[in-house]
Amino acid sequence: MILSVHDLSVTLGGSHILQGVSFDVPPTGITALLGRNGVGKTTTLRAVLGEIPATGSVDFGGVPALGRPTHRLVRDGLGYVPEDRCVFAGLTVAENLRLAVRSQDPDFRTVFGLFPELKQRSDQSAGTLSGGQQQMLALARVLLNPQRLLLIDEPTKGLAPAVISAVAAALERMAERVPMLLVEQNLAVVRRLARDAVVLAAGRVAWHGPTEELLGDPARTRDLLGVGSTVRRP
Amino acid sequence: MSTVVLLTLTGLGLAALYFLIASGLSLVFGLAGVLNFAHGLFLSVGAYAGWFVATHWALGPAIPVGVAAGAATGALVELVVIRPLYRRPTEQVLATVGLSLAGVALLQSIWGADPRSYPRPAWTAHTTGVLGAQVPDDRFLLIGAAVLVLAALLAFLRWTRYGLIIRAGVENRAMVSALGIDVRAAFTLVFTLGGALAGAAGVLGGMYFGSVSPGQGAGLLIFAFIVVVIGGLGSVTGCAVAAVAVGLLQQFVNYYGTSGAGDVSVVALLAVVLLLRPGGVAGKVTA
Amino acid sequence: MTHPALAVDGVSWHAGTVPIINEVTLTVGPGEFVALIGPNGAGKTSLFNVVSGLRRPSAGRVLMGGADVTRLAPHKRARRGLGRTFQTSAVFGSLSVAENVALAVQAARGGSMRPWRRRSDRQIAAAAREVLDQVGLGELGRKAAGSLAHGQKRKLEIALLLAAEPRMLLLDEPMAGVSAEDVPALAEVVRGLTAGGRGVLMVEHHMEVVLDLADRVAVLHHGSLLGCDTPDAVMADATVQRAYLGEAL
Amino acid sequence: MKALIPLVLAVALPWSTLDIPFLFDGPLNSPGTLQLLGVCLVFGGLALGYDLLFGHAGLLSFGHALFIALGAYGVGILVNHFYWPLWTAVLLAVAGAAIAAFLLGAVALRVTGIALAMVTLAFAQVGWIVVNRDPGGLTGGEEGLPLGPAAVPGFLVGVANTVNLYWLALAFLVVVVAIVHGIRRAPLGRVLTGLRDDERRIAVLGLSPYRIKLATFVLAGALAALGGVVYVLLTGGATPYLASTDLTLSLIVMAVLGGAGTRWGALLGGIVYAYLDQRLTHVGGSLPGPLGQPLFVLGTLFVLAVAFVPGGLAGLRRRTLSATAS
Amino acid sequence: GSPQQAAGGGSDGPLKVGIIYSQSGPLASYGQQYADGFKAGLAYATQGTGKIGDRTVEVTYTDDAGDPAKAVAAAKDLIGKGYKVLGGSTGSGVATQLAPLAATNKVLFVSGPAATDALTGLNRYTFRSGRQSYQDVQTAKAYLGGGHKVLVFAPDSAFGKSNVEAVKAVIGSGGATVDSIAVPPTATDFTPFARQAKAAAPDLVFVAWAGTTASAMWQALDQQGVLASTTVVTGLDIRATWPVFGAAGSRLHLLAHYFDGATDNPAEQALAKAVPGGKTDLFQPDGFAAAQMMVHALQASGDDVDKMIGALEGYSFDSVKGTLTVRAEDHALLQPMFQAKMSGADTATLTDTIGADAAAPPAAAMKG
Ligand SMILES: Nc1ncnc2c1ncn2[C@@H]1O[C@H](COP(=O)(O)OP(=O)(O)OP(=O)(O)O)[C@@H](O)[C@H]1O
Ligand SMILES: Nc1ncnc2c1ncn2[C@@H]1O[C@H](COP(=O)(O)OP(=O)(O)OP(=O)(O)O)[C@@H](O)[C@H]1O
Ligand SMILES: [Mg+2]
Ligand SMILES: [Mg+2]
Repeated sequence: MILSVHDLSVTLGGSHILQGVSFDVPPTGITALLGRNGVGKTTTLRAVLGEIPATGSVDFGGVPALGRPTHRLVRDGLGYVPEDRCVFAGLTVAENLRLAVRSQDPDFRTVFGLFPELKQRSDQSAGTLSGGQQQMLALARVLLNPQRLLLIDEPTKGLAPAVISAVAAALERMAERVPMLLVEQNLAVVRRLARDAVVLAAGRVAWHGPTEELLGDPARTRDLLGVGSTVRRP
Repeated sequence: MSTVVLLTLTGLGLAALYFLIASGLSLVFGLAGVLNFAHGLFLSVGAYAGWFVATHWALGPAIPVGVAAGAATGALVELVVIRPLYRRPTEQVLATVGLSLAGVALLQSIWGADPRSYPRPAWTAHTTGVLGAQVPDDRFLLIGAAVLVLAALLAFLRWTRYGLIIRAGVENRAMVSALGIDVRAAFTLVFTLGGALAGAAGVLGGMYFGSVSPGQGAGLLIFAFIVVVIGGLGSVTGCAVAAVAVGLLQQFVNYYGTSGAGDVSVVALLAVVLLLRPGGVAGKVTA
Repeated sequence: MTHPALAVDGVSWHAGTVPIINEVTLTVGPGEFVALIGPNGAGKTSLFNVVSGLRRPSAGRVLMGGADVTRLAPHKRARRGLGRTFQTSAVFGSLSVAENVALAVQAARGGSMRPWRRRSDRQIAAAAREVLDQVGLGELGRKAAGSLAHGQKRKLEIALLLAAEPRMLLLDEPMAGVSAEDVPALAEVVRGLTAGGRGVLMVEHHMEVVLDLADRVAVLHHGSLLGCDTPDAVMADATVQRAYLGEAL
Repeated sequence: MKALIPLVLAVALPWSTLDIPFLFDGPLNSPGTLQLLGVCLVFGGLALGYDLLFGHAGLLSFGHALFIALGAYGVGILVNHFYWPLWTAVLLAVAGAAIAAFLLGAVALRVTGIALAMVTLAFAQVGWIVVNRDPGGLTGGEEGLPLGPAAVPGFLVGVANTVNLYWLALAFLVVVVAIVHGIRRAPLGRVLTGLRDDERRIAVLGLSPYRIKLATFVLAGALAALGGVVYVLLTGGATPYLASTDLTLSLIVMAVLGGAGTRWGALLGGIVYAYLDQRLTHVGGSLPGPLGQPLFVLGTLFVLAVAFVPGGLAGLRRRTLSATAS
Repeated sequence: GSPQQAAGGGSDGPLKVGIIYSQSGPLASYGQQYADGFKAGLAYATQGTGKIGDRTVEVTYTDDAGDPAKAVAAAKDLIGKGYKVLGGSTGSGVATQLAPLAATNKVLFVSGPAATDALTGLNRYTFRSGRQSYQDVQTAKAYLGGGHKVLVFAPDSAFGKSNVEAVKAVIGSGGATVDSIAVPPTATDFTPFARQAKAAAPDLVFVAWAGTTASAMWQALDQQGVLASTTVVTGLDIRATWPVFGAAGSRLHLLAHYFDGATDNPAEQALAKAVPGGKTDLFQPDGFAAAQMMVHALQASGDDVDKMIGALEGYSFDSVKGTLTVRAEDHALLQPMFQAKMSGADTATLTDTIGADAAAPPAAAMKG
C-alpha cells in the first residue's frame, strides 16, 4: 500500500468532520474518493497532506506522515492538485510552472503535449485565465515532477466536456506511472478511471471496494451516492 | 547653472538615501506582503551597531557589522514574531507597529534620547567642485552604494527562485508548501535581507547625518513608505525610479518654492500617483 | 411590444490589446431560459462581466428591458433587476448563511444604508429563511458562510440571487462541483427561476442539465457567437461536436 | 441589558471615595483619578469610532488622526482666535470635520486596500505638517494650542470641576457606543460586514460600495472630531500629537488589542491602552532599565497580545467563557 | 454626597511641592539635568535640612514624557491632592498648557527650561526659573558689531518663528534688516537652504536649530561656505550634543545660557558637588533656581499663594548663573548670559558675559 489511512479524525471550527476514516490506496491505479458535498473529501486530502491538524495515523510509502511538514511529504513524492486550483493569480503561467519544478529534468513535454494552451499563454498572469485553463495549469504543476502518489481534488470541475475527456485521458495515462487518490463527482469519469472506490458518509467510510462493484450495482449506487448508475452520456 | 547642478547632485544623493532605506522595505513589503513598520527599528539597530564598532574599535568594520546586526534583527523578528502569525496578515503588520514602538524605547533606554555623533571617513566631509557647484563627497558614497544595492537586488530577484517563491507564498502559503517548497525558510531569508539592507542604510545614514538617535530610523520611514508606494509595491526598479523622483522634486521645490512646499509636493505626488495608478508607477492600471 | 429581458448588441471586449469577445449579439426574452456553452476560455465569464457592469465593453450595447444600461455601474444594473452568480463562489465569509441571504433581501428591498433597526426587519429574516429552505440550506442558517463546503457555497450563491428577486439572471456554472446526488434538486431550483417572466442566461458545462433546462443554447467560441438554437439543433451541429463536446467518455 | 451595568457603575463612580491602591493614586473621586479615567473613556470612544472603519467596514485608514485634530484644533482656533462661544465652535468644528471627511473620502475611497491606507496617510501627513508649521500663528506649532480658560464655561474650568469633564467624556463614549452599536445591529451593519468580505458581491446585489464606504468614512470622521473636542476640553489644549500618524497607529493598536470588529473590543482596548499609557508614565521613573520607558512596555505588551491572544481582549473573554463552560 | 471633594492640606503638615518634568521621552536628558539641579538647589536653599521652619518640604517628582496632556493630568492630580506649588515643564509645549491651569486653580507654577517667550507676563501665577528666547537673542546681538544685515536660519516651527520674532524685535529695532530662512523641521538635506543662506550674503547668521539633524545642518552650512564667509551665531546646547558641531564648532560664535565653567560662585560650587560626575551642565541651574524660588516663596507662606507671589515679585537672589531677579511686572527672570567659543569637541571657553540688564527683555504688562 502506498498510502494507508487509519482512524483519521478531524475537528474544524468545533464540528467533528472526520470521525475515524480508514482506507488504503494500492501502489498502482486510481482510487476514487466519493461522497456528497460537505462530507469531508477535501478535508481528508488536506489532513493527509498535513495542512490541517488531524489525529489517527497516515502511512505514506511505509513512513508515518502525520506531523511531518507538508513540503517534506511533497518532496517525497506526494503531489497535490487542490479543489479550488490555487494557481498563483499574481504570477504568470510560466512562473507558476517554474515554481513547481523540483526535479533536474522537468517533464515539460508531457505537460505541453496535454495542454498546448499553457504554452501559448505562458506570459499571461494566471489570475486572468479562464476557469478551465486554471485547472489545466494546476494539473500541469504536478505533472512536471516524478511523483509516488497524487492527491487530486475534482480535476474536471468546471471543464467543458471535450476537455473533460482530455483530462480523463491524461489522468489515465498518468495512472500507468503513478497511483492516484482522486476525488471526483463525475461518475462517468470515475467509472472509466478508477479501479477502487472509497465512499464517505457522515464522517466515516461507508463503502470500500472495486469501482465496478459499486457502479455496477444500481441499488448500491443509489444507496451510497444517491443517483442512478446509468450516467447519461452528454 | 551651478545651483541646478548642486541641487541635482544633492537631490540624487537624497534619492540614494531614500532608496537605501526603501529598498529593504520594498523587498519585504512586495515579497512577504508585510508593511514592515519595524524597518525603522532595523535601521536604528544597524546604525547603533555600526556606531558602537566605529567608536570603540575601528571605522572599517562599521558597515559589515551594521549590516550583520540589521540582518540578525530581521531574521529574529521573522522567526519570533512574524512566522507564528502568517495566517493573520493584518496582525503581522500590527506586530511590527508594536515592535517599532518598543524597539525605539529600548534603544533609548540603552543609549539615551540624545543624538550621538557618528564617526565617518574624513574624506566624506570634503566637497568636490562640479561645474562650479561644491558637491559634498558623501553624496557620491550614497549614490554609489545605492547603485550597488540596486544591482545586487535585481540579480537576486532575477537569478534566484526566491522572488517567485515568496510572491507565490504571499498569495497562498499552503499551496507553495504543497509544491514541496519550504516556504518558511524563504520568508526568513527575505526578512534577513530586508534587515541587512536596513542595516546598511542605517550605517550610511548615520554617516550622512553625522549623528544617530533612537528615533532616526522611524523618522525616515515615512518618506521611505512614500517611495515604496509610488514605486509600485515590491518593484525594486520602480522603487529606484520613485526615489529619484521624490529626491529631486523635494530638493528643487525646497530651493525654489516656499518653505515646507518640498514635503507637501512629495505627498501630493503620492496622492496623484495612487489615484491615477493605484498600483504605483510599476504597477498595472487596474480598472 | 415587450422588450427582451436582456439584449446584448454587438458587444466586444479587449483585455488590454487582446480581443476576448467579438461582436456578440444575443437576446434573452422574459421567461426564457438560454444556456451559454463553449470551450474553456471562450469568453463566457468575460461576457457576464461585461453584462453585469464589472467590465466596460469596447464596443456595443447592453440593454435591459429595452433600456440602455451600457454605462451604468454594477449596482445600478442590479437595482434594475440584474442578478448574477460567480464562477468561483463569492459569498460573505464572515456572515452566517442566514445573514448572507438577509443582506440580499434587504438590498432588494431598500434601506440598506439605514443605520437603525425597525420592527419590520424581522420580515427580512423570515424571507431569508424561506429562501434557504428553497435551496436546501435551511439547517445551515447559523453556520459561517466561509466554512461551508464547496457545493454548499454554490447553493448559497443561488439563494442570494433568489433573495434579491431579480428580473434577469446570469448564472456562471451553477452545477460546478455539486455532488451528483444534489444535481437534480438544484436543477429543479434553477428551472424554477424562470417563473414570473424572469429571463435566465446560464453558463454550464453539465450537458444533461443544459439539455434539460434550456429553451435555447448559444455557443461561444473564441469570443464569437457560433449560433443560438434549440438544444437538439445545437447538439447535432458538427462544429459544436468537435470543438466542445469531444469524443464520448 | 448587561451593557447597562458598567454604565451604571461609571455614572456612580464619582460618588465613591474608594481608594484602590496601586491601580489608582488617589480615591476614585479625586481629580487625578477622574482625569485619568476621563482620558481612558475618550480613547475608548475614539478607538470604537475608528473600529467602525477598520474592524467593521474593513477600511484601513492611516489618516484618522486628521479628523481628531480637525475637531481639536477647530475648536481651539475658533475659541482662541475668533472668540466664538464654545458650543457653537464645537458644532462648527465637528461639521467642518465631517465635510473634510466627505471631500477627502470622496477622493481616497476611489482606491482600496494598501493604496487607501497610503492615500489617507498622505492626507493626514499634510495635516500634521500644517499643524506643526503654525500657519498665521493659529495652531501654535509644536508647542500646541492651549484652550483659553476664559472661553470655556465655568463648570468645566478648574481642578475642582474635573468631575464635569469626566461626565463629558462619559457622554461622548455613550454617544459613540449608541451609534456604533446601533449600526452594527441595523441593516447598515450587515452591509458593512459584507463589504469587508467581498466588495464585488455587494455591487451586484445592487448596493453602491462607494457610497456606503463614504457614508461610513464621514460618520467616523465626525465621531473622531467630537472625540478631539472632548479631549481638548479634558486636557486643556490641542497638541500636534493629535494630528500625528502615531495617534492613528495607537488607535489601530487599541482596536486590535481589544479585538477589532467585535462589540466591545475596541472600546475595551482603548480604555486599557490609555490607562496603561498614563499609569506607566506615572510609575515609569521607578522601574529599572527599559521598563521605565512606557512605550517599551506598551509595545511589548501589544506584540505579545497580537501573538498570543488572537481576537484581542474580546477573544480572550470568549475563550475563558467557553473554557469554564466545558 | 458631592461627587468630588478636593482634599485640603493641613497647615502644619509637610509643604508639598510637585515637579512635573520629562523622565522619559525625547527630552529626558534635559529633564534629568533639571531634576538634579532642583535637588541640589533645594539642599542649598534649606542649608541641607530640607525643611522650612519646622515643616519638611516634600517633593513629588512626576513624569510627563514630554506630553502636555500627561503633564496636565499630573498637575490636576497634584492640585486635587492639595499641592499649592508646582514646577517643571522641560518643554515649551508643556509649559504653555500648565500655565493656564495654574492660573485657573490659583496655584504657584515655576516653569523650568522651557524657553518660549509666551510664558513671560502670561499670568500672575506663572514664574520662570530659566532663560527665554529673547535673552538668547540679546546675547547674539553683541556679536553683530557694525553689521546691519542679519539672517535667521531656523526651523519652520513655533520654536523657529519665536526666534525670528525675537531677532526682529531685538536686532531689527536697532536699525539692522532681518531676513529669515524657514527650514522644514523634517528636512534631511540642507544643501538648498545653505545655498540660500550663502546667496543672501548677510553680515550675521543667527542659527536656531535643535534636533537630531543638527550635524548634517552644520556640515551643509560649512560645505556651502557660509561659515567661512560670515559670522555665524548659535546657542550652546547640553554638553552631550557638542560633538555634533563637528568641524564647524571652532568657527561658531556661541551664545550660552550656561555651561560648566561659565561662572564660579558658592551656588555653582554647591551644584557641582551635588551633580553626578561633578560637571555642571546647561539646565541644572534652572532646577537650582526653581528650588531657591520655591523655598523663598514657601518661607513667606506655606499655604497662601497670593503671599508667595508677593514674595517672589521683585525677588533677587544669588544663584549658579550669578544674581537673578524676578521682575515684578511680568515675572521675567533677569539673568546674566554668556558668550563662548568651542576649542576641541568637548571644551567651551567663556569669551564674554552679558549683564542681566543688557540681556533683559522689554517689560510687558501682565495678561491675566
Ligand atoms: N474551517 C472550517 N470550519 C468549520 N467547518 C468547516 C471548515 N472547513 C470545512 N468545514 C466543513 O467541513 C465539512 C467538509 O468539508 P469538505 O470541504 O471536506 O467537503 P467535501 O467533501 O470536499 O465537499 P465538496 O464536494 O463540496 O467539495 C463541510 O461541512 C464544511 O462545511
Ligand atoms: N485580463 C485579462 N488579460 C488577458 N486575458 C484575459 C483577461 N481576462 C480574461 N482573459 C482571457 O480571456 C479568455 C476568456 O476568459 P473567460 O474567463 O471569459 O472564459 P470562460 O469562457 O468563462 O471559460 P471557463 O469555461 O473555463 O470558465 C481566456 O482565454 C482568458 O485567459
Ligand atoms: Mg471538496
Ligand atoms: Mg468562466
